[in-house]
Amino acid sequence: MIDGFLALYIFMLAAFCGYEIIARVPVILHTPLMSGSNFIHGIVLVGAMIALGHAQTPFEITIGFVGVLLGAGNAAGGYVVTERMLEMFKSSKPGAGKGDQG
Amino acid sequence: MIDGFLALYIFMLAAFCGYEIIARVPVILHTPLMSGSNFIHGIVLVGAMIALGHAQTPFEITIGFVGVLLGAGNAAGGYVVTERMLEMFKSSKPGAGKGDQG
Amino acid sequence: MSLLPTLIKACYFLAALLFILGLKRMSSPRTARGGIVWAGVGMLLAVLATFFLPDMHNRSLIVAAVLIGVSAAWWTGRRVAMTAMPQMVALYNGMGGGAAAAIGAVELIGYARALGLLHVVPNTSPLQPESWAINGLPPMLSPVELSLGVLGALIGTVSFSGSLVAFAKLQGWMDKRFVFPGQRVVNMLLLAAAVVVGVVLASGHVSGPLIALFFVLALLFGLLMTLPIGGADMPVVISLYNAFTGLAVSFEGFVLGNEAMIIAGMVVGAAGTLLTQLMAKAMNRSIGNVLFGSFGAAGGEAQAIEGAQKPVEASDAAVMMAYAERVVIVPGYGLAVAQAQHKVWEFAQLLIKRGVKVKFAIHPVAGRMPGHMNVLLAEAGVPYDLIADMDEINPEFPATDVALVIGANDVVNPLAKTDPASPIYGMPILDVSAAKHVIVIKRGKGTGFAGIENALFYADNTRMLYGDGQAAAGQLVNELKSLDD
Amino acid sequence: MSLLPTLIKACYFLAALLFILGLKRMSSPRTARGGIVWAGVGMLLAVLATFFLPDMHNRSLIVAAVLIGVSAAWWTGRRVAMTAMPQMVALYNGMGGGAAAAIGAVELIGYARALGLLHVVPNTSPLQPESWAINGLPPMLSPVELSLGVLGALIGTVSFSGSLVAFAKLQGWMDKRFVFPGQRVVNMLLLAAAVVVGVVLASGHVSGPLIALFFVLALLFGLLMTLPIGGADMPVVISLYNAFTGLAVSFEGFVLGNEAMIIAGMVVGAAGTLLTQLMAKAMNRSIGNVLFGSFGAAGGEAQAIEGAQKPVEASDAAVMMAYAERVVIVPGYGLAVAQAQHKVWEFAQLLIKRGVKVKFAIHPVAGRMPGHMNVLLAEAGVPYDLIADMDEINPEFPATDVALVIGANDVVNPLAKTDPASPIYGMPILDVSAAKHVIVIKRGKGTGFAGIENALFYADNTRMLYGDGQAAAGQLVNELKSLDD
Ligand SMILES: NC(=O)c1ccc[n+]([C@@H]2O[C@H](COP(=O)([O-])OP(=O)(O)OC[C@H]3O[C@@H](n4cnc5c(N)ncnc54)[C@H](OP(=O)(O)O)[C@@H]3O)[C@@H](O)[C@H]2O)c1
Ligand SMILES: NC(=O)c1ccc[n+]([C@@H]2O[C@H](COP(=O)([O-])OP(=O)(O)OC[C@H]3O[C@@H](n4cnc5c(N)ncnc54)[C@H](OP(=O)(O)O)[C@@H]3O)[C@@H](O)[C@H]2O)c1
Repeated sequence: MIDGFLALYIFMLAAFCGYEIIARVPVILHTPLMSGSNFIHGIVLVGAMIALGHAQTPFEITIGFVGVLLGAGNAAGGYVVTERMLEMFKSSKPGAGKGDQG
Repeated sequence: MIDGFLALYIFMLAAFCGYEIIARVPVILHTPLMSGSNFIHGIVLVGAMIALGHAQTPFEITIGFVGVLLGAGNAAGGYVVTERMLEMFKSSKPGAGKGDQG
Repeated sequence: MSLLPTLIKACYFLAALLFILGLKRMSSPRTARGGIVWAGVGMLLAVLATFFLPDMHNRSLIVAAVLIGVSAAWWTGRRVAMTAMPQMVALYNGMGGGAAAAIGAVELIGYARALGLLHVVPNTSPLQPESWAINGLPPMLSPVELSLGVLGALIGTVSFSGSLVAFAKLQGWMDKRFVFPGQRVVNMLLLAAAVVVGVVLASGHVSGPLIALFFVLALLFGLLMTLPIGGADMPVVISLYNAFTGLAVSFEGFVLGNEAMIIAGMVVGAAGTLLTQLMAKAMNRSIGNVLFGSFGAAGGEAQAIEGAQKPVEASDAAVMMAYAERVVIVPGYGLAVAQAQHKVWEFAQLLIKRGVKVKFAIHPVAGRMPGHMNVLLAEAGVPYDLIADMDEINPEFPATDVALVIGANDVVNPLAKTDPASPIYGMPILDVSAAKHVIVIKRGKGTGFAGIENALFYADNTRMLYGDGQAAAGQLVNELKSLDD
Repeated sequence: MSLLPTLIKACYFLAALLFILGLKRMSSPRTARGGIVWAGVGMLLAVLATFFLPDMHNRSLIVAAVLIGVSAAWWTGRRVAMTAMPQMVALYNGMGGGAAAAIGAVELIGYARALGLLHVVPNTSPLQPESWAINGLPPMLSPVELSLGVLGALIGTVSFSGSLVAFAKLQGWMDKRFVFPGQRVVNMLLLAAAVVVGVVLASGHVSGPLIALFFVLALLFGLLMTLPIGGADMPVVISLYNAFTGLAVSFEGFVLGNEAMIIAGMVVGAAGTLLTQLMAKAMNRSIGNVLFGSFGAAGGEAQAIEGAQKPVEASDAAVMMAYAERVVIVPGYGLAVAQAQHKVWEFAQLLIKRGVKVKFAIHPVAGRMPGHMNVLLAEAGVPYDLIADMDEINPEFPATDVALVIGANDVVNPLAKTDPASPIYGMPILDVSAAKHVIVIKRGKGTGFAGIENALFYADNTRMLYGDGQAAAGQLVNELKSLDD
C-alpha cells in the first residue's frame, strides 16, 4: 500500500527522531522514559482493532480478540504507570509545594 | 505523485530531525553549521537538473539553465566554505599537531 | 479522498505528532508530566478514529476487548506499588509484543486462507480490494509486506514471551536462574529454526502448520533466552524488549498501511535501543554481557575479609547523628523493599530541624531500575536540592560526620575498587568509608544483588544497625524525638 | 519497478541519510570535519544519480551548467578570506533560493503551457505521463502540488534577493542603511500583493503575465525587506534566509516527487529556524527586533563620559606584559578586520615562553558572526585550552595583571551594565576593567557595531595603543624580542 521507498524514508526519519530525542537524557529519567515509550507502542491497539475488524473465521476472530485485549492492556497500563511515576517527579521540584504528593 | 498525508509525515519527521539535531549546539559552531546546512540545501541542484531536463521551450530552458547554474553554485560553494571552516576547527583540538594548519 | 477517511488520517497524523512531542517532553524532568498527557491524547484520538474506519466487522467484540483490556490494566496499574514498577512495565510491554504478534498471526492466517491452503470456505471473498482500502489488511500481501509482517511477528512474539518471563522473575514467581549446559547453543538453534521457518513463510509458502510452528519456535526462544538472566539485570532486558515491541509494531503498521503505527513503533524502537545502551552503560556492563554473560555465576575466588561486623543500638546511632554536623544518607535496594522512604525522610527532617546538614546520595544504579531511588525519595517528598549524585557527593564524604547507609550494599562496596575477581570490579562506588562514621541499616548478613561480601561492613568506623529498613528508621525517629523531650 | 529507477531511488535515499548523519556530526566540534565530508558524498551520489534519470533532455546543457556553476563557486570559495565567510554563505544561500525559484518558474510556465494559455505550440506534447514518471515534473499538477510549488517559489525568491542584498552589504558594496518613512507599510503591502497573486496562481489561474508579476513582487519584497537591516545584524538574517531556502527546496521537492529534496530541505528549514533563534538569543535580540527593529538608529540620550583616553607606547605596553604574571587577550571585530590573529598568537607564544600565563577570552558575539573569533584563533593555531568563554574568564579578571583588548569594543563596554539608554544595555560583557591594567589596541576613536562611546577607554587603568591591529601586534612582538636580546 505504501511505496517501499517512502516507507524506508519514514522508517529512517522516525528512527532518527527517536534516537535524537533520547540522546542526552539524565539517568534518573530512564525508567519513566522506558515506561513512556512502552506506552507509545501501545498504538499497536489500533492495529489489533483493524485486524479484529477484518478477521473472518472464528479462529482469526479469537486471535484478533486476544490481540485487542493485549493491545488495550499495553496502552492503558503503560499510561497509568508512566503518569504515576512522572507525577512524583513533578512534585519533587523545588518551588512546587511539598505537601501535595500522594 | 506522493500521497499528501505521506508527504505531511515526511515533512514533520524531517523537521523534527533538523530541530533535534541542532538543539544544544555550542555558539562557536553556529557559523559552520549555518554554512553546512546551506550546503545541504544545495540538493536543489538535483531539482534544477530535473527541471532543465524536462524544459521544452527556449524560455523554459533558459530559466532551467540558470537554475542549474545557481544550484551548482550553492552546492559547490557551500561545501568548500564549510570544509575550510571545519578544517580549522579540527586543527585547533588539543592533541592534534599544532603545526599542520594553513 | 472523501471526508471520513481524510478525517481519520488526520487523526492518525495528529497522534503521531503528539507521540513525538510527548516523548520529547518526557525526556526532560521539567516537562515530563505534560509529555505523557500529550501522548495520551494522541492515543485516544487514534483509537477513536479507528472505530470509524469503514468496513470494520466485529465492532461489538472490539469494544468488549478494549473495555476489558483497558479496565484490567488501569486497575492493576493504579494499585501496584512503586517498587513493582519494573515488572509492570515488563508486563505491559509483553502485552504489546503479543498484540503485534497477534496482528501478524491474523495476517498470515488470512493470507493462507486467501491462498486456499487452509481449505476454509470464507463466508465472504477474501479478495475484496475495496473493503480493505484505507487501513484494512490487504488480502494479498506484496513480498515486502509479507516479509516485514513475518519479521514483526517474530520480534513481537519473542518480546511477548521474554517480557512475561521478566515479569515473573521480578515478581518473585521464579526465583532461580534457569541454567543448563549448552543452553546458549540450544537458544541459537531455536532462533535459527524460527528464522528459517520465517523465511519460508515470507517467500509465500504460508500454511497453517507452518504458521503454528513459527510461533511456537519464537515463543520458546523468547522464553529460553530470558530464563538464564538474573532478576536484577531485568531492567536492561525489559528496555531491550521494549525496543523490540516498538519495531514489531512498526513493521505490522507497514503491513496495515498505518503510518501512525509505523512512526510510533519506529520511534520507540530507536529510542528503546538507545535507552538500553545507556542503561547498560550506567551499570558498567555491555548489552551482550547482560544477555549472555554469567554475571555473578562463576567468578574467581573472592577476597577473604578479616574482622567482624560491629552492631550498634538504635539509640546510640540516633545520638551520633543528632549531634553531627553533616549527615549523608545513602539509600539502596533495601529501602525500596522495606518501603522505608517516608520514615527516612521523617528522620531526616528531624535532623534538619536540629540544625544538622543532611543530604541524600544516590548512586546511578542503586535499587533495581534507573532512577529507582529518585522516584522513591520524590514520592516521600524529599526536595530535589537535598539529593546529590555520585560525582557531586564523593568529594564531600571526608567532611561528613555520619554516613547512614540504608539497604544499600553493592553500591558502597569497596571491593569494587580493590578486588579484580569481584563481579562488580570497576564499578564506581559511593565512597562512604571516607566518612568519620558509617552506620549501616540492613536485616542481617544478606548479600546484595551481586551476591558478594562487603568489606565496608567490617570496617573499623562502621556500625551495623540490624533490622528491617522501615522499622529501623522508625526506631531512629522515636529515639530522636525522645532526645528532644 | 525496474532496476535503474530503483538504483536511482536508492541513491537519493542514501543521500538523505548521509545529509542527516553529516549534519549530526557537524553539530559537535569533535566530529564536525567528517560531517561535511559525509554530506558531500551524499550530494555527489544524488547528483550522479540524477544524470541517469530516464527521459531527461538537454543533457549537454545540464553538464555545462553544472560544470560552470561548480567551478566558479569552488574557485571563489577556495580563495575568499576567512573574514568574508558570512557574505559567501549569503551568496551561496541566495543561489540556492534562486535555483528553487527557477524550478518553481519552470513548473508554472510548463503548467501554463499545458493549459494552453500561453499559446505556445510545444514541439512534443506536454502531456506524456510516462516520460515524467519517476521524478519529472507532472504535466498537470494537483492543487496541493501547485500550492506548494507556488509557496516554494515565493520563499525561494525572497531568499534569493534578500541574500544578495545581505551579500552586497557585508561585502561593503552598500554601506548605508536604506530607510524611508513608511517603509514597513510598503514592505507589508508588497508581501500581501505577492501572496494574493500566489493564491490566484495556486488556484489554477496560471498565465504568463501573472507569473512574471508574482516573481517581480517577490523579488522586490526580498530586496526592500533586507535593505534597512544593518550590516552587523546580517548573520541572523542570513541564517533566516538559509532556513527559507531549505523550505523552498523542500516544497519544490514535493512537486518533483523527490524525497531527498523534501527531506534535506525540511531538515535545513527546521535546523535553520532554530539556529536563527539561537543566534538572535546569543546577541540578546529577538528575531522580530532584528528584522524590523531600529537597532542603534534612534536610542535615548547617551551617558556623557568624563575624562580622556590615555595613550601608551608599544614598548611600554610590551614591558608591562612581559613582566606580568597573567595576561588575558580579548579579541574583537577589529582583529578580524586587521587579520591580526597570527601576529597576536606569535606575541602570545613569546609571552608564554617567558613564563607569563596567557589566556584568550572570547565573548559569544565578538566579531560579526557566531564563533568568528574561535575560527580566527583556530586558523592561527591557538590551542583550544587557552581559549576561555565569558562565564569562565570573568571571575579571573581581578587576578589578571594585564587585559589586552584588541579590536574589541562593544563586548567590553561597561555601559552595557550601567546605562539603560544604551542600545547594548543588558548584554553581558567581558569584565576587563576588573583587571589591574587594560591595554586597548584600536586605530583611533572609532566606535564599534553599536556606534556608541565606550567608558572603558576612559578608565584610569586603561591605556590606548593606537594603530592597526596587525601592525600594533607586530610592534609588540618586536619589542618583546628586543627585550630578550
Ligand atoms: N538501578 C538499576 O538500574 C539496576 C538494575 C539492575 C541491577 N542493579 C544492581 O543492583 C545493585 C544495587 O545496589 P544496592 O546497593 O542498591 O542494593 P543491593 O546491593 O542489592 O543490596 C541491597 C541490600 O539491602 C538489604 N535489604 C534487603 N531488604 C531489606 C529491608 N527490608 N530492610 C533493610 N535492608 C534490606 C539487603 O541485605 P539484608 O538481606 O541483610 O537485609 C542487601 O544487602 C547493584 O549491584 C546494581 O548493579 C541495578
Ligand atoms: N558575533 C556575532 O554573531 C555578531 C553578529 C552581529 C552583530 N554583532 C555585534 O558586533 C559587536 C561585536 O563587538 P566587538 O567588540 O567584537 O567589535 P565592535 O564593537 O564592532 O568594535 C570593533 C572595534 O575594532 C576597532 N577596529 C576596527 N578595525 C580595526 C583594525 N584594523 N585594527 C584595530 N582595531 C580595529 C574599531 O575601532 P577603530 O575604528 O577605532 O579602530 C572598533 O571599535 C557586538 O555589538 C555584537 O552585538 C555580533
